[in-house]
Amino acid sequence: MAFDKMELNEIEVWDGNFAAAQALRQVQVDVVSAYPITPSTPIVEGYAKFLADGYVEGEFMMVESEHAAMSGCIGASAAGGRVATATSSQGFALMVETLYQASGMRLPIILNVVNRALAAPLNVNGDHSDMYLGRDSGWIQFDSYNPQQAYDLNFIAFKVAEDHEVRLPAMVHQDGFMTSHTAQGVKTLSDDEAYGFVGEFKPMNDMLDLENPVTHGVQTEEDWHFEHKARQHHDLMTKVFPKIEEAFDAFEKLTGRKYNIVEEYMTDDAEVAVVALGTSVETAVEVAKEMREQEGIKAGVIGIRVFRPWPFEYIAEAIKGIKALGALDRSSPNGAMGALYNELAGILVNSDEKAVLTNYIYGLGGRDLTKAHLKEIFKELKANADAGKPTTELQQFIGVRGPKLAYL
Amino acid sequence: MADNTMGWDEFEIGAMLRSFDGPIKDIALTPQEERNYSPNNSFTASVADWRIEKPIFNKDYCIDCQFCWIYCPDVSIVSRDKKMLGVDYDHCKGCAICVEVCPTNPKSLLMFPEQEDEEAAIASWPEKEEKEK
Amino acid sequence: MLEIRWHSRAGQGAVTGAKGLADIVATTGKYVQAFAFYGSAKRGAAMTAYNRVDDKEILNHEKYMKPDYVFVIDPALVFTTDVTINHKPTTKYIITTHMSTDELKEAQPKLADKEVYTVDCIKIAQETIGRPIPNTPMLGAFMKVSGMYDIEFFKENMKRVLAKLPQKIIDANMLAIQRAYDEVK
Amino acid sequence: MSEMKKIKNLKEFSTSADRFEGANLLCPGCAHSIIVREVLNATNDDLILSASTGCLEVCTAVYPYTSWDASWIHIGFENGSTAVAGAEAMHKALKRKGRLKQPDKEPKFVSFAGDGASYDIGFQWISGCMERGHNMMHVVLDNEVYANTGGQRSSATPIGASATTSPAGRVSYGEKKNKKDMVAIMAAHGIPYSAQVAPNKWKDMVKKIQHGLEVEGPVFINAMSPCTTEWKFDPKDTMMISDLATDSLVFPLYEIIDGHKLNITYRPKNVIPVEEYLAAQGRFKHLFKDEYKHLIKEWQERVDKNWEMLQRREEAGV
Repeated sequence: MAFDKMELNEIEVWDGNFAAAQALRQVQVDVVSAYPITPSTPIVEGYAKFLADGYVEGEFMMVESEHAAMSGCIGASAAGGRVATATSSQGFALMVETLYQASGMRLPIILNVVNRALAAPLNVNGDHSDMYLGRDSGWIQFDSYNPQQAYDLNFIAFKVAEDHEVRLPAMVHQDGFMTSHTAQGVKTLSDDEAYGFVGEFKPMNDMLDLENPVTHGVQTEEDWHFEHKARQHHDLMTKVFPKIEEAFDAFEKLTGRKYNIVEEYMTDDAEVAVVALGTSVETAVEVAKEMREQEGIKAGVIGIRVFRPWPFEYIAEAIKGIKALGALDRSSPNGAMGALYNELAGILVNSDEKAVLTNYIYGLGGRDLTKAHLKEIFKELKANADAGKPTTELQQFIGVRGPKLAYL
Repeated sequence: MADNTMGWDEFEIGAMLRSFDGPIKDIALTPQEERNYSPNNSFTASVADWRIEKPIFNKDYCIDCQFCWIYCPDVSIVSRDKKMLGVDYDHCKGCAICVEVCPTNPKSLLMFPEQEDEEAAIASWPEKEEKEK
Repeated sequence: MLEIRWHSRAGQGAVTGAKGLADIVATTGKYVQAFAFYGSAKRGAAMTAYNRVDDKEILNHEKYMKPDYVFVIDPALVFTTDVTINHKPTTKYIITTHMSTDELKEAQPKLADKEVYTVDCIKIAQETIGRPIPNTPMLGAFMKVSGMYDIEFFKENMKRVLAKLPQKIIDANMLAIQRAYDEVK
Repeated sequence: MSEMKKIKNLKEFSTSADRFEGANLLCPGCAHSIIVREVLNATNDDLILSASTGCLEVCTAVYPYTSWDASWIHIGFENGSTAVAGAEAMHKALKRKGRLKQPDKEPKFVSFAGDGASYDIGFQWISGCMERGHNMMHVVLDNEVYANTGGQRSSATPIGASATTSPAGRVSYGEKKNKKDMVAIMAAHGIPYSAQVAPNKWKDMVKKIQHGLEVEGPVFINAMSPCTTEWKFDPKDTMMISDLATDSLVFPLYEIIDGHKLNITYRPKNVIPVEEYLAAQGRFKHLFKDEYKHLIKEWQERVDKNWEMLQRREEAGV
């Protein structure tokens, strides 16, 4: 192959975007079809630069919109090769139509989503509005909390998505700016290790197999549509988690880094816990330790590593014995409870666990989630646990200026 | 093949369809009768019931000009080795374009009621028309 | 945990400086973080960048910090923004200015009771690198004030961080770092 | 580069083995499938195809049947061009990496889309494909209306046509704007080849498709596709209407090389009055009322002017 390998230090100081770009290089993505949008742009710029410098061999399609970006990815993926792109926010929203088409056609495209708020009003900073918009799109959604994970989860995502038993597209999420533009130490894989872990792309129903013509993207009437959608749902519900577990195990063997579908921090004896996504998980872990040391509150944290498929049983296991749970949603719920609250409520309602569940809306448009905020939350959860019922409104906005916002 | 009594677990993922059963080389040089069509290829289906009238071919007048072949929307004119052989009644929808574009006098293709007997039709074929000046 | 806040204008290289510092610190086995406050603002707008350094893994992602050091790499920012915000009694300031420390404290009374060091990173950068990019000289001054690393060790590592640049530029940066190290007061 | 298929005459052309199949669900007499057959049969090369949402797409890939004997993809209404562009990019990548399954074959990449999917909703996507220089051909099946959804006007609908969203009525003569010049817009991208074709002129079509498939880079083809359902004529008359369109010069046939050099490729021996073309279709029926007859005259003037413009451009040779 006509490209050079890159010598990496054991630890590189990379931001989340560059870490993801390096992963795309190391797995030798064949086609990237992309459109720039803050804060995800550096990922595809990175691939383009690696291409320009001869560190990867492939095609970079710089198209005229995110809709076209995913359309190009779909065509390229159906043609039969490794495909990836990146986007955020409005770009993600513009892509939504094609997201459903990619998953419905069972094309293993990897989309790096650098989470960002949705306008209006316009905001380039990180919250989970775009991530939540992808919930029903039929994609696997991995969530990273720091640049190391943004790097690692790309390898996991390719391995799982491209598995012929799975054949579903996957998103790797990282928090806009808080991860994407924050440089931290990243333990690297060598180019050979990384490529070896994911393996060579194995085509399936590839359009470029000229001796076996295939038709992709058919029309189904009422007599077929339900069955096809049911099949896709079934595979998401039953086939994805075992493959992710397998990939996590293989990755741990290779790197020593252990990932879990649901990450639990100090939950074994926890009385109270928050459930969160993204960088907030780690900040919460630091605060939970401090709550234990300074306040004697048995605090724990549950981090959702795989947001779709929703890890119902894993969470049911994780919350055992916890008396008060706080669902931390970083997206404007716009007239409902937050998504994490609702999904957790769905787990609790038929379980023997009787945790008090409350909802915190925080961090919209990149608003800082401070340790002070989290301390308050843990204290409120402790009060709920002691009372055995909510002592606050069920939904509270934290970190917003003006009169307190709380509902129900 | 997939039929609509099948359950969700009985067909290929992604609603993907194959044109042929097994590999085929040089498709563009392989006539239809030599192809191993998949049951999901519409070649294996029929739209005969769409017709009210059908074109009947009378080879006595045919000059093998191939206008009917090129202008047939439904790949229903069977031509092999530059010779017009007849109409594929599984795929003909009865649009009558072939009849319209037939340049012979009398025409080599004419529309008849669907139930018309081919031999009888040919027996009753019209005479050459004198061109009006 | 060591925490640093950079005050800069977009385009002056604070983010690159913060990342460069993180890169060097990481080679010594410490855990690092380098990030910035971004908006849609373009070149010239005031912005802040941040470093965290610790012996253990850094989990905290809050942007709020009480910095141990404040770097100001644009001379006007001490007057147009509050560089002392969220300070603690031990916070040290390294400020780019053509003024002496005393002159600066007089001009900006907020700094009067603070531990302030001054150095003209802009002038140094212009005279060595040929462009007003004051980020690397600031790090030279920081090495002097903090005593974090031996200056020769720091420069050797900085050469690696800058390796993609032309040799001439790398040499000029080394000169700038050394001058700021020598000139900071 | 594979050898170009030799097609001297129709007899020779008729030895082609079709890669488009019957028992699709297109209307009897639909010109779409005639055009598709002429395009596909113009080459023996392998083909990678796409269709944007529209009549062709919903009628040729209705589960569990496909009418396509070459690999084919449909994504949405607007992005069939980009789907094929993505496949073409993948082909380039895999070729360079030595991972093609049939490395000796050079497939051609062709996207089909209606005028709605090309002139309107897919405009930006096609522009992107043309601008980026993909080695592909985009073929518009231009029936001047959203036929798939029941006859709404598109920006290809000509002035005076009655469409369901610009209907002729007691006080309206139907569509108020004339169709936009898509071939000129696409040629303005500086692409190596763009052309207007019609199914009745099969030889002109085959020549242009062959040339288009041979040149390196993006190619745009606007194919007139008379719609028996929405133009309102008898299915048997599809080719007659096509003849009226090309011979009245309503649909002049020409090509534009490298974005500027225009060649007229068909000059009718006897130019037919536009009125005959209009009179043959139900969508223009109301124009023959007294109050709208001036529009027929305007139609003729516009067609004449356009023909003159094309001739002048051709003469200029620049």
